[in-house]
Amino acid sequence: MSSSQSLLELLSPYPPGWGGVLLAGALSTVLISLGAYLVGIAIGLVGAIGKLKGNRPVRFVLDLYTTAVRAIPELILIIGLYYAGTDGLNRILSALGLPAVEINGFVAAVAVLGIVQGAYMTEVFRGAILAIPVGQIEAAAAFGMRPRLRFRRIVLPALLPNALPGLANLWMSVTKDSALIAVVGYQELALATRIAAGNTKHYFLFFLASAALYLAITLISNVVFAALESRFRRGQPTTA
Amino acid sequence: MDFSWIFSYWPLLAAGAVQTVLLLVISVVFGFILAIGLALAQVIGPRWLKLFARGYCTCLRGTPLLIQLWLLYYGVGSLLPMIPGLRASFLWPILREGFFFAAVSFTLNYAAYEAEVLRGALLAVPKGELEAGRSFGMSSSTLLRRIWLPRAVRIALPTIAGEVVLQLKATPLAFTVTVMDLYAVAYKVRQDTLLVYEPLMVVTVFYVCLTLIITRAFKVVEAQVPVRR
Amino acid sequence: MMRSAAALLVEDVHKSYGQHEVLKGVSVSAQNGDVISLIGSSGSGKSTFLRCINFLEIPDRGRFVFGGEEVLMKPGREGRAHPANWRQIERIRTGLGMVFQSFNLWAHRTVLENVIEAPIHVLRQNRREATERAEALLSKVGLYDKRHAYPAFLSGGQQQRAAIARALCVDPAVMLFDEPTSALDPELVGEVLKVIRGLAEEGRTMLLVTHEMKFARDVSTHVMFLDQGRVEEEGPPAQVFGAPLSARCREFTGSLSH
Amino acid sequence: MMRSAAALLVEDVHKSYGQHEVLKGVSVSAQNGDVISLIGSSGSGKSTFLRCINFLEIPDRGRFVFGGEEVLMKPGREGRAHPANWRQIERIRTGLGMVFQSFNLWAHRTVLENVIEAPIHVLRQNRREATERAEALLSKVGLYDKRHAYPAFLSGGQQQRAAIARALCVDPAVMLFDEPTSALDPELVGEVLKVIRGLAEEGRTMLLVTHEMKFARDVSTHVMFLDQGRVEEEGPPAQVFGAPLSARCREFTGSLSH
Amino acid sequence: EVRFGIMNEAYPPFFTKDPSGKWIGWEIELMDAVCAEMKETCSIVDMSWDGLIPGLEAKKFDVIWSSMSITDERKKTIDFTDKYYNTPSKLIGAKDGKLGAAADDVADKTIGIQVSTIQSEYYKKYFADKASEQTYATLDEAFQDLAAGRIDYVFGDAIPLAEFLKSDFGKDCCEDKGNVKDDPAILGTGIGGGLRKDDTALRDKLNAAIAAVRASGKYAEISKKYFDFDPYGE
Ligand SMILES: Nc1ncnc2c1ncn2[C@@H]1O[C@H](COP(=O)(O)OP(=O)(O)OP(=O)(O)O)[C@@H](O)[C@H]1O
Ligand SMILES: Nc1ncnc2c1ncn2[C@@H]1O[C@H](COP(=O)(O)OP(=O)(O)OP(=O)(O)O)[C@@H](O)[C@H]1O
Ligand SMILES: N[C@@H](Cc1c[nH]c[nH+]1)C(=O)O
Ligand SMILES: [Mg+2]
Ligand SMILES: [Mg+2]
Repeated sequence: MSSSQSLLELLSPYPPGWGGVLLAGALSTVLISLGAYLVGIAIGLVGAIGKLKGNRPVRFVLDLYTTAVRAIPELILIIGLYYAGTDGLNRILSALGLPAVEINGFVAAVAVLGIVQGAYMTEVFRGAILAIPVGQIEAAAAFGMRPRLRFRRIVLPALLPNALPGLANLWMSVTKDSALIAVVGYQELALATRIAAGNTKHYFLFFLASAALYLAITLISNVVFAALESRFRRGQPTTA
Repeated sequence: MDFSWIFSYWPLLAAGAVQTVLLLVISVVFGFILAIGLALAQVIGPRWLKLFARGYCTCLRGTPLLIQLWLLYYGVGSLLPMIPGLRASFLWPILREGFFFAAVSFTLNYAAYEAEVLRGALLAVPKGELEAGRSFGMSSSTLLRRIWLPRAVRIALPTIAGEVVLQLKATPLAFTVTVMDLYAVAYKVRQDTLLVYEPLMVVTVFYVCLTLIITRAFKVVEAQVPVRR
Repeated sequence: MMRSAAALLVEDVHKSYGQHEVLKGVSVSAQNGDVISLIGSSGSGKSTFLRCINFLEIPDRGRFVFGGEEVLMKPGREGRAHPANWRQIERIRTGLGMVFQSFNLWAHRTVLENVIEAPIHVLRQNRREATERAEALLSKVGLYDKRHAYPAFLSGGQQQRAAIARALCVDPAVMLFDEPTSALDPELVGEVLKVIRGLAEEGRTMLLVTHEMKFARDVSTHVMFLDQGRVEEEGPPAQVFGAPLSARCREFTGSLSH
Repeated sequence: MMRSAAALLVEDVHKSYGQHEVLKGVSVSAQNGDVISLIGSSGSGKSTFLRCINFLEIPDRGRFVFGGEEVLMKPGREGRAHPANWRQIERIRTGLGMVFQSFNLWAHRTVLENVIEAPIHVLRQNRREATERAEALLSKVGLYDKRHAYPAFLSGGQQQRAAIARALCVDPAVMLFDEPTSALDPELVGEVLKVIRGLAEEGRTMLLVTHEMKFARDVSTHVMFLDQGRVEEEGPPAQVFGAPLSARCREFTGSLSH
Repeated sequence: EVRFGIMNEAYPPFFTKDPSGKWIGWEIELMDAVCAEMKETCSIVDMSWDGLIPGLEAKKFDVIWSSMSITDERKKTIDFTDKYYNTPSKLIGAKDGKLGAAADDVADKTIGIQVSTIQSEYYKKYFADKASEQTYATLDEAFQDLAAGRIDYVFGDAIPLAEFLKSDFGKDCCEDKGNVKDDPAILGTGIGGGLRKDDTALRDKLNAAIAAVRASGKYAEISKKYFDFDPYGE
């Protein structure tokens, strides 16, 4: 790249500026994160209930899941699922006489990060449910609410204010963890940053630019989480 | 499966494991202390402190740890040699080390995440229990030390356990500032020996054991106060 | 369902927490329109007994019949029984109203929302009708003004009244009241007394834990004195308060006039 | 500190929540050994008044003197006053014991730990001595067996007794009781009555919110009837219960005999 | 169709993505020429450096085309084509006018080296008792520490190092200290395409194509755009 290029030109969204690459990377980051987050919430709710209410084998399996998945670095899980996992899947498929599938980076990313998020969410939800005064759940039971209804009408709204800070944390971390997906060649914001920086050798410019983009994602998420929190904290006296 | 490499690499592996554990312990301990301050600042601090703490948490949770680490190490760190005399001073051997920067930035980052968890937990403590403390004339600091904080930490325990494990898994990033932690050693072994899975398996076993220890420890603490369910 | 059957028949309930046996075989039988008061010293197992009746605590042993329908139990571990079918229990619970000793209002819902929650979501009633009935009940207990307040902002007595309105709004055949007037002033106690009398006249059955002997005497058709997990004395109020057979009961009711 | 000064002098307390004025100028003055009962209908502001006295609620206006020491106030926003010095309040609070209407036991501590918490960490007493006194108090309220239980595993009355023991253990000069017997059976009410009388004889001052008129009559030296945030009637129990001047008070205490 | 596995980080001037997302660089143009020669359609799969060998074995692609040096160690696991370029290894360091890349020149200095490269092996044999080593995950990180003064030298493949010295960032701080003495046993015999061991058909085809591209003058034509010397070596 010619040295006469000003810093602003380097960040321009149109080639030869690298802004477009960063923006596209940011979009992939958001999409991967959103997918993984939703998968994680679903797993987490089921997992938390299972841990609290399930029988012995269910609890054992869930304990195994949360400890193992939380213990193994995401990077190793991603590598494992992407290489060994697709290999195994295709072997099963071919044994069944089915055509091989190509698991692309996006699906692998969402699946792996979602499974990881699910383990953390299980713990966050479990803690949040335990923090609900028992009496409130008993009152629901006393009115003949079925477990499902009880969960939807009483437990869920009551656990959310307890869980939201943890949930927000997980969202923040999944937007960053999505960077790991670069190992299977999926280009999101972190990798886009490295490519731009490595190409131009303007390391700081691009680190800062990408920090700004991540921050923008966060600030927007914060607005959403703050709105959720003020909604779900209604009924609680404000100053503790 | 080929694990013969372990014999020639075990000193490196052991050194790497020590680095990993050190980074974890340093960042969790100091980060937690910092987090208490940040959480309190957000809940009961004066306006300016509240804003500062909010801003701090937003920025540190809002950008990837990797980029914070780089900005600190390659950014701030590269300005340091310009300070006259620093290169000759006794501080230079520390400031030159990636470990120092990794420990600092992990601590700052962990504090931001933990502060957020603690903030929520502080708000979740039933108001009446705090009033009971005040009614006995507890000063704010006694109330905090004896009732509010312990109660909040209890509420937050499962989440804190999760954050600690997350922090464990963040330690491999230190490799990008030349710290040879366990993951870096495994990476090196993979490149040297071209074994794809075996080094990762060894590392995984280590991380799983460490995680088990962490979660067990938290379970023991949690069980101190029985929960009626 | 046989019309002549007892509205509620509970036999030989046992319940332990760990080593501590809280209920050592308590039975009760109630006809429609009965108001049965449970009195007894603190920690004698009154709340536990009420909570066993709607299976918030799982009794270790016991037979439970609601309006002729027996709760199916199956043997569990360590010789303890368990309900065989939670669906059945959930169905039966819809016919039981409960006022908790600690109110247990849902903190995330306003007073009105607390009251209409079960009618709408359990009994699937129309929201408008439920709201109308709820508002009428809230007026009756003097809480109409506070219907949009959240529980955390209410006085103790207001919370208790909200809990009573919530239990009444499901129109239950059997009501379980755990010290429903503990936080109420004498005027309101009088109001609640009227409400309970009215319900009894409609043929509803009530089980009532209370520490106010005067209240128990005025309202009940039958009084049970619980002591250390056993029914020490029972009978019509005149007997239990006037001429108790058991020495312990005499002591307890005697302490009325300190 | 003048020995002759009133143990407690509170004048013209005002308190609003938003638009709703809960206290409209309530005053009380108590000498050492006085037992003052606050009665009144639910929502009339009794708890709020007690909570203003130890500044758990910040009153909008009012003058507070404890044993001759006046609480310094400074004008705040919107014409409201604020305590000028929180240190002073913390110091004064150490001489006030409070039993809450909703108990507010610390869920993360056992009964015994709840009771010794303030003596050790506020009054800096020796742990062993505090424990001994706490255990004696717990025996007195019949909770010695449960001293190692966590609050969530106690019956309502047991929780209330734990809260009473906790308040007594700091040996306060002035005690604020918010319905301390609401969850207790008549026998225990009698016990608490005895305890309160004993404390009064020691020269301690007590403010007591209660709905049990009989209890108020038996225990108090002075009774205040609160209605809608105002003192409607006050005087010796014989007057308030026997020959009240205000019509509203007559109505309220009249409802005793429904 | 032949799928080429390329590292997903910038490695100019050999391969990198331009801002529009297109792959560019010497190695890419060579790949196109080779493909044209083989009359094959070619596609690129990008992957992290440490994912290349697993990716090859998991059949995510068919050949590693990512400036990978042909070494004995790697040959135990995968196969290589004939070399298609060769590059000496060199040291760069802070500007101080003292040139030289022998063991004595680096005495008591710290050398930054990318983890598990051929240079890392070379260091062990020639520099280890005089100098100390600092390990980096990528060359870019080593460059930044060199500029910051935390290390004294970077040791790596000559061409990417020269590329760094040409950049705004490297121009001001650092200079070329010279090539190290060759040791083919360690530094390898050039750079080639990495293949699965059983894939001899593809290897033969690629070898023929590389030879043809070189013979036809296409190789020289491509190289002229990037270098003022012949990257093939002797
Ligand atoms: N935090 C609050 N915010 C708004 N309103 C409140 C709050 N606390 C109490 N109130 C209102 O103030 C009024 C007085 O409450 P208070 O708790 O003092 O009543 P009380 O006399 O103690 O009644 P009870 O006998 O039922 O306990 C009630 O109408 C109540 O709803
Ligand atoms: N979840 C529990 N675990 C262990 N012990 C319990 C539990 N719940 C209640 N108990 C014990 O069982 C006994 C009976 O409790 P219960 O709540 O039934 O008493 P009660 O008769 O309602 O008393 P009160 O009048 O004080 O409300 C008490 O000693 C109590 O400590
Ligand atoms: N050619 C060197 C260095 C390299 C790193 N990345 C690409 N090339 C090797 O294969 O070890
Ligand atoms: Mg009870
Ligand atoms: Mg009150």
